[in-house]
Amino acid sequence: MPTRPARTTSRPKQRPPEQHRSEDDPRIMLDRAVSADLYEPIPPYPTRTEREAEFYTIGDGEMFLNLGPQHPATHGVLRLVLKLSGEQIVDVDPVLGYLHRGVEKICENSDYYHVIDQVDPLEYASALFQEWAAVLAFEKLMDVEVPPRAEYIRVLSAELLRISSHTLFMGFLALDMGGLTPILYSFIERDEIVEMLAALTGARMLFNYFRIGGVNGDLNHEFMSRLGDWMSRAAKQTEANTGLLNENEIFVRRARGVGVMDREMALRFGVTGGNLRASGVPFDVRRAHPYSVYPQLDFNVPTRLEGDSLARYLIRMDEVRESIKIIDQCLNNMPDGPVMAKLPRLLRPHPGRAWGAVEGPRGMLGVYAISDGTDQPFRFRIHDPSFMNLEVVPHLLPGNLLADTMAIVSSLDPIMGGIDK
Amino acid sequence: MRALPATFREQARAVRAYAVESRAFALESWAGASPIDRLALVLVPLALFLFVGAVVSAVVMLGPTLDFLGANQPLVRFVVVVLGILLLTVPTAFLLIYMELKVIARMNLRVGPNRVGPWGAAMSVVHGLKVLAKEDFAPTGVDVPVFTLAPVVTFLASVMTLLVIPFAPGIFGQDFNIGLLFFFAMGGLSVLGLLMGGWASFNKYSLLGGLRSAAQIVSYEIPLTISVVGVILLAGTMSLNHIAQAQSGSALDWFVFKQPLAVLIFFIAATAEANRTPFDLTEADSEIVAGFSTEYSGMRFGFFYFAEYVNVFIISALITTLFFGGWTAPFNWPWPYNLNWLDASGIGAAWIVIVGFALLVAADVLGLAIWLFRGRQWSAPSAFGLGFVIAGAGVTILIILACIIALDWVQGIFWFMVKTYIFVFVFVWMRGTLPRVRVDQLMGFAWKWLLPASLLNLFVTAAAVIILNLPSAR
Amino acid sequence: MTNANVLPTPDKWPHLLLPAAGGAASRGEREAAGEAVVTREAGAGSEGPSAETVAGPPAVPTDLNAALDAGAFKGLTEAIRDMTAGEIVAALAGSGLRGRGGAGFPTSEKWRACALAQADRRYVVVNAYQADPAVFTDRVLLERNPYAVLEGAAIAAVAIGASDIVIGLRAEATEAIATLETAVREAEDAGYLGDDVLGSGRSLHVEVKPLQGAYMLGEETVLLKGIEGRRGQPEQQPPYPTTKGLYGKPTLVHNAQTFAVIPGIVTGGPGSYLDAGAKGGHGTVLVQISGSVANPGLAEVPLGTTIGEIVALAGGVSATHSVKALLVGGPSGGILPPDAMSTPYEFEALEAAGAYMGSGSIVVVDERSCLVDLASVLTRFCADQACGKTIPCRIGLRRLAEIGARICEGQPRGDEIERLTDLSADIVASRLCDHERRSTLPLLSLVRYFRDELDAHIVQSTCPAGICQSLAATPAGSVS
Amino acid sequence: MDRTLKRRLEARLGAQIQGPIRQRHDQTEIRIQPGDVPDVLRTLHDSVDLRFELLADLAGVDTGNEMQVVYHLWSETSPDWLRIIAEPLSREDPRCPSATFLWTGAEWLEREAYDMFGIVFEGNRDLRRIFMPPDYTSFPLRKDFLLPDDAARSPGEGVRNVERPFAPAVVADDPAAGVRRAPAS
Amino acid sequence: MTFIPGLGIAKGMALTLRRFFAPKATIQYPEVRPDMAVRFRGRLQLLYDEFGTLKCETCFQCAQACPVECIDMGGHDTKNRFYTHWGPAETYGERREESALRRSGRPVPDQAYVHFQPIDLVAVEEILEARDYDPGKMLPILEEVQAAYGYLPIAAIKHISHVTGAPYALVYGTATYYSHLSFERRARTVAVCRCTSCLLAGSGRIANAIGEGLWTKLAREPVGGVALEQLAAHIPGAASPLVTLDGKPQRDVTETSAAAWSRALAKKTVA
Repeated sequence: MPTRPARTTSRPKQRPPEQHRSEDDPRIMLDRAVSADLYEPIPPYPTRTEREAEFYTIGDGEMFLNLGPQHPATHGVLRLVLKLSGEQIVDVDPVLGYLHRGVEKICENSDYYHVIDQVDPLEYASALFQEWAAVLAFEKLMDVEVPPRAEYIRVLSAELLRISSHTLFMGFLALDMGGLTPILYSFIERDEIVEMLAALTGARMLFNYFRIGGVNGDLNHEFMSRLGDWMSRAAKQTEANTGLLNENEIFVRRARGVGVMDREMALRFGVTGGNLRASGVPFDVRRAHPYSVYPQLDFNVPTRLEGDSLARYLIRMDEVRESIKIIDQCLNNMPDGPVMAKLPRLLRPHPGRAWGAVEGPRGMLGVYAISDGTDQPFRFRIHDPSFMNLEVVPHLLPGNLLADTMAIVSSLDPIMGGIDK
Repeated sequence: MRALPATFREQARAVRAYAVESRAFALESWAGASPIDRLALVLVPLALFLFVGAVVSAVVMLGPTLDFLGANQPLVRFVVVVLGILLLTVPTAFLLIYMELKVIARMNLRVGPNRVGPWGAAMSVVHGLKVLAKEDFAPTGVDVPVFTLAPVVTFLASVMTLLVIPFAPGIFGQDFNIGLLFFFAMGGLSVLGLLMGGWASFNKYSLLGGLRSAAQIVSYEIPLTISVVGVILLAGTMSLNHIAQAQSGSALDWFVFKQPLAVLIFFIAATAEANRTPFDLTEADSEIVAGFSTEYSGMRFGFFYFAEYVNVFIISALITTLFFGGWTAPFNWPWPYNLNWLDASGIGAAWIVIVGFALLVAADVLGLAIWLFRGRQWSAPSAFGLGFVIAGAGVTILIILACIIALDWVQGIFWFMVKTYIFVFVFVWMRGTLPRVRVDQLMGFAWKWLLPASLLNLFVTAAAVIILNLPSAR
Repeated sequence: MTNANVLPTPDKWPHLLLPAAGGAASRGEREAAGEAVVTREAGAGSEGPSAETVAGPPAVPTDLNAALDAGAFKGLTEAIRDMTAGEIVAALAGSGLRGRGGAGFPTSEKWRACALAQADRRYVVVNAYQADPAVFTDRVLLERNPYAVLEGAAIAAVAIGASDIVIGLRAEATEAIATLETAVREAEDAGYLGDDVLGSGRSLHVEVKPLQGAYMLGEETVLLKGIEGRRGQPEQQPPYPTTKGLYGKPTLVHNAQTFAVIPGIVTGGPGSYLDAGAKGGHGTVLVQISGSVANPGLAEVPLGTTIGEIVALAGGVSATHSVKALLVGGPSGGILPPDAMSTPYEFEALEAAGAYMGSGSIVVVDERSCLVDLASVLTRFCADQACGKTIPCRIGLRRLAEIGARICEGQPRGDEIERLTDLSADIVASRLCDHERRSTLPLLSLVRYFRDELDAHIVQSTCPAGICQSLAATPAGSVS
Repeated sequence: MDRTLKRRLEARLGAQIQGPIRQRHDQTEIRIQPGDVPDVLRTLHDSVDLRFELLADLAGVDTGNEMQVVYHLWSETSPDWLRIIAEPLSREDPRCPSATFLWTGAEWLEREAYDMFGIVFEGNRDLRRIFMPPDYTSFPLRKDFLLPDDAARSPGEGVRNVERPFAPAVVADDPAAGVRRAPAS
Repeated sequence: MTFIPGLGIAKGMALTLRRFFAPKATIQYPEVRPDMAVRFRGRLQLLYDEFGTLKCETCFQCAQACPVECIDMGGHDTKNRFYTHWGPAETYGERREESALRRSGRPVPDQAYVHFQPIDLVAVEEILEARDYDPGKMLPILEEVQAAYGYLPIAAIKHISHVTGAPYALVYGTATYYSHLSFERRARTVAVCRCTSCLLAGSGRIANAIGEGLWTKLAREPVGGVALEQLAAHIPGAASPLVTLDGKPQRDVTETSAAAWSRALAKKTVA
């Protein structure tokens, strides 16, 4: 391993632009680095901020390690630049944007109906919630009254999706800790739910199902039969699958006391969802800012105080049970009536601003929409929980071992599609 | 429509004509020949040539060869054994790989490989061929000689340990009186290979993996070795062959009942030694991409891969030999112990006649029964064919059983393999179930728990040997 | 000359289109007509025509001098010499003349629109293409009274300031083509057509355009495309042909019968036309009566005559059989019940009854034939003829025909009737030309008038007429 | 709509609130000067009767003729979302105090706002591009950045950003360049 | 959470061992096709109409609407020069006209696909010369070409399109729209009148019977040289139902005798 002298930030900060461009082309820099035996991920441009300068100043016996963007265990194309001393993590600098599609810009250039399927692929593991946030904001923007049956169907399908997302989380957490089997159990579980939703919405993953003022289609027999079939064994099956991890000493030892995030820290970082509740803050948009028919439904907001990976895992497993309860209630008091409000073909809401937020599996999914009276949103801001959750990582990792990286990151359950927008 | 339009008909005819003539072309010319045809065209003359050559040389060289073999028998034995072992490893690895694929798949509620060969049995063979076919590739900046040497070292280290394992009475490579020591020495050698690979491939993941494996194996060697000392004390020898003999008799004579703690320690430590889950930190894919073998591909990677699975086999074999009676049967045979009248030398050629005659009779009887029972639905030939198959299977099983009962080495191999593969299954099973432990937990476990436990076990055993004045103490 | 059977009509009925039947044209037919009179008196008791006839038409229709004596080209002369375009259109408007193409669009509107459209040249197109293969009224008209059509077209050209007249007609009508060409030649020699018409300095060129091979050519925009030599598919309207028609120029398209009456209007003034015609209609039309009547043929009847009278002209229903239904308006017409005999043959009345004047054919259906089978084969015919530009027409009509076929084969699915009505409604709602609207009529009128026969097919799976093979036949007349 | 929240807000920071307090559905909206951002946020976060502890969202907005920074806050004392709009920021040199002193999580949100709008948050110690590549020189979500045209050529290129320290290209917001006016609300 | 060391691990092992024998969730894909939901929107498939021809209109609305441009169409341009992707209508007539044909309910003749056989173009040239290469006179030109060759050779159509400058699409569409123009040389033509009175007299069923006998259907490409057409107009004075063979009315064809008659005719023609 060729060792290098410690680097300081004594590089020239500014250069004439054209030279700047040519020399700072990352590819050129990479070739130069290879030829010069430099194997550190040194940024191919002058460090721009003090934080960056501090990070890229390498201490004695430390080395950089590029975790991702192509790595078996990073969810999506996350790239973590780790500064290690031995196996111990000294500092982390997440590098984002490998999946950036400019969804906000696209949405601002497509009309209100098209926005729904534009935001679909953001939270690809739980697409309905992103749709829901957008639809909610639009409905506030144009004062649409959603028929109750539509609201119940929304809650029903969304909670199903929450279960599948949490199940998937369980599997990936186990996989990142080296367990091969749970991921497949959770995929089997998820597949049943996804098939169900395909029967309802017509798509397996990117259901373009919610509409402004209702949902795309009413419940059909195929869906209901699949759902009944599944509900009859859902609880038991979930228990069985979690049984593989819940009591497993190796898993518990690896997850407990790792990546501890206390109440203040969680609030400071704007973390939401199960991660926040695992730190003892009972913030659940479904209760804090009741939307849809959640006020009429009876469910608890599970909360824990440890704030470590294990707590985050257990919180989600509790939420699965709560969701099953919610689905049961939805099925019991599902009202009759239409599933769509009467709306014009071309939506031109009055100029105004609206903020709609829903509780996704990963936290608060917010959409901030500004209308200027045209048929396209003037500004369409997407607030993704994974983005905030991932921001904590650089502050949770240092001091832990390399092996804990994945245990912590995947316990925060980030989805790169949503983070990179 | 009743008939196709003329145009369609013409098209179809053209296509058919083309197919026919292209087939003919293929048969008459090398260029159009299918790969199998080409293979046959190459191999048949070659085989003929070799056969003739072999016959001639055998006739010429027979006398001198026999003299030579008779003159220095141990050398011959060694050569034969080494060849045999080297040849043994590949099918073993294939079998284990297939087993792992299939078993873990079933535990995951999957079906696993089922396309290549019957029930996908040829899967690992195909893997091997693929690995062979891949480009032999060395990335930028690697230390090429070390990079190339590392897999060989690892592979040889694990293969050499097979030398001392007794598969059955009389079936073993070498019966060192320091067999166990040799085993640990060779096993320890494999870490060198991993370290070389990790260091040479000029990749931080590889480096971490190599270092991890070094630390892990070095720290687990100690409890591993110490836990075995108890057995050595009881058996009074280091020769694995004798250790196995020392446990002969019924299952109650196995050391597992005298050394329960040692078994546990040895099992855990061996798992870590073989880099198996939950101690497979060296190729923890979710942390360090593939550990020391990140940069490896092609047959170099294949060697690592084989070595890993051969290790699993060896570890299982060793546990069997040390604690579960090796090749000895779990219970005493009922009288008559040995069936001398079944010995081929006893009744000679009549034996073959008997077997063949029995086979024919059984086939006819079964076939008749089937034919009568199934009535019209079965033609007589097929009924008798089925009868012949069943009878053949039955007779074969009978013969095998007879061999097992009659010939002790068959018996030994049978029991040895049964026990060994039970442990292999356990390893695979663990891999299918357990997550991976963390590095510090691993080390802590080795030093804080296993080592003291093994020492305790050693002292207790030693005391027992002295106090009870067991034969090995004299 | 086409051996068409022109039925004699009561002499108090006007003869605006055809010279009175029984001209030198066909003596033989007069006897036939005589017999027909007898039978008719036996059948429907209305008084016959008087023996003496009006001034007969020229023995040879293309004889220009004879035609001039009979008053041909008077109107043209008037129109060119001492009438302005405005006056012509006004006279037309006064006469309340409506297009004979079947849709019955007020003629003067077209003229006005066409005259007002900005263009360097305009066209007058005579639509003599008889789409309905069973009807050849226009053919007969062109053969027996070519100059009337030519003169009418010429007047129209004068009125809208066009210089080209195109007559599109069937290539199968060889006699009509020959007649027209000779007539055009004669007229040009006499100076009524061609360059410098009657010394007025304006030129009127006539082109006879034989067309064939497609049913849809009966529709005006399709006809224009056919004349241009392109694929015959209707165009989106508006722009109407009056502003953007043949070769993209304003075009006046009328049926030959429409043109044929214009000279009379110009000479005799609007009143002459207004008075002609029975209650509720002005002028006359050519009707072809076929089916199970004693003496099938065509006749010129005033608008507003009841269907009964018209059928009576053809000698009434043959005595041995009873009327089961009336198919009015050709293959894509409506099937009316027997009591529709009292319906006046006139645009609004027919539309109210669920039929169209269409190609001007009346088919009398007797109890021997199965209406469901008839309606489904008619729909299949229309589906085959559809040009297929609009998908609802192409696929929808085929589906309609399949519904009919299913009923006939005795394998109806549930709610066949609802499906039929819904599908028809969709097809009509998304139509491009008139074809869709008419093609749904046969089955719809079944649903409207002959529900019991439909039920007999669907519910009891019996075919009263015993036509549908796969259904049980019950004695005729037991149903309906 | 939470009337009491409105009263409390007026009582707490009546002076700093520009214009009326708008309330619609479950949202309460106040507008403040960019300069007031730190102490307004501090007040909202610390004062016992408000306790807006959670920064729900931080968004940049380009209204076509000015820039805005929009904060959404949550407090368990009120059923409303509180929306704070800091305006106006000049489009040539948009600057706004950072909120990281209060919510460390605002760091990335501000990085995103900077990446997309070029709004420079003073006090954010890690203000660099977060999605776009480091050698990227324009701000995609600006209204004068048109989707079809090449990013580097767009009029939104390099307005006072860190990579390009020299004089900015002054952006004329003409409707032809696709600039849409701000909503009246 | 248990406190007996190893108990959790044992439970996990027991679970996996149970699942080892449990029924498997895998779907053996190529053999077993999972049944898609009725509402499933993910299907991309081209439908066929009852004539067995594609229903695709080649209207390109799907290709233009497809956000990721995964739908694409193309074909060779009218002069067979190069392959184009979706663009203006004229660039590749075949595709367009295929759909035009389907619109008209007729199947696509194979000649539209196979590379056409060259013919002697002198006659075409003369006809075009007479019509001074006027695309406006396309219909007469085509009719005369058919008269000259007995049918419309694709080569001739391509040549006409080439020299008159009319898009191949237009020429081809015209040629295929009018039922009296045909792409095949036909020995004999059976025509069934489908006027109202003939239909009333059962000519529809007669047409089906004749089609059965001739191995074809109305307006389908002829098999064995006998084409089954529909009579353009009823011959005045002829009795219903009216069936003509090469224009001559056949008296003896009734519903009952049609099948036998047509079969005999087919045998005669083939022999």
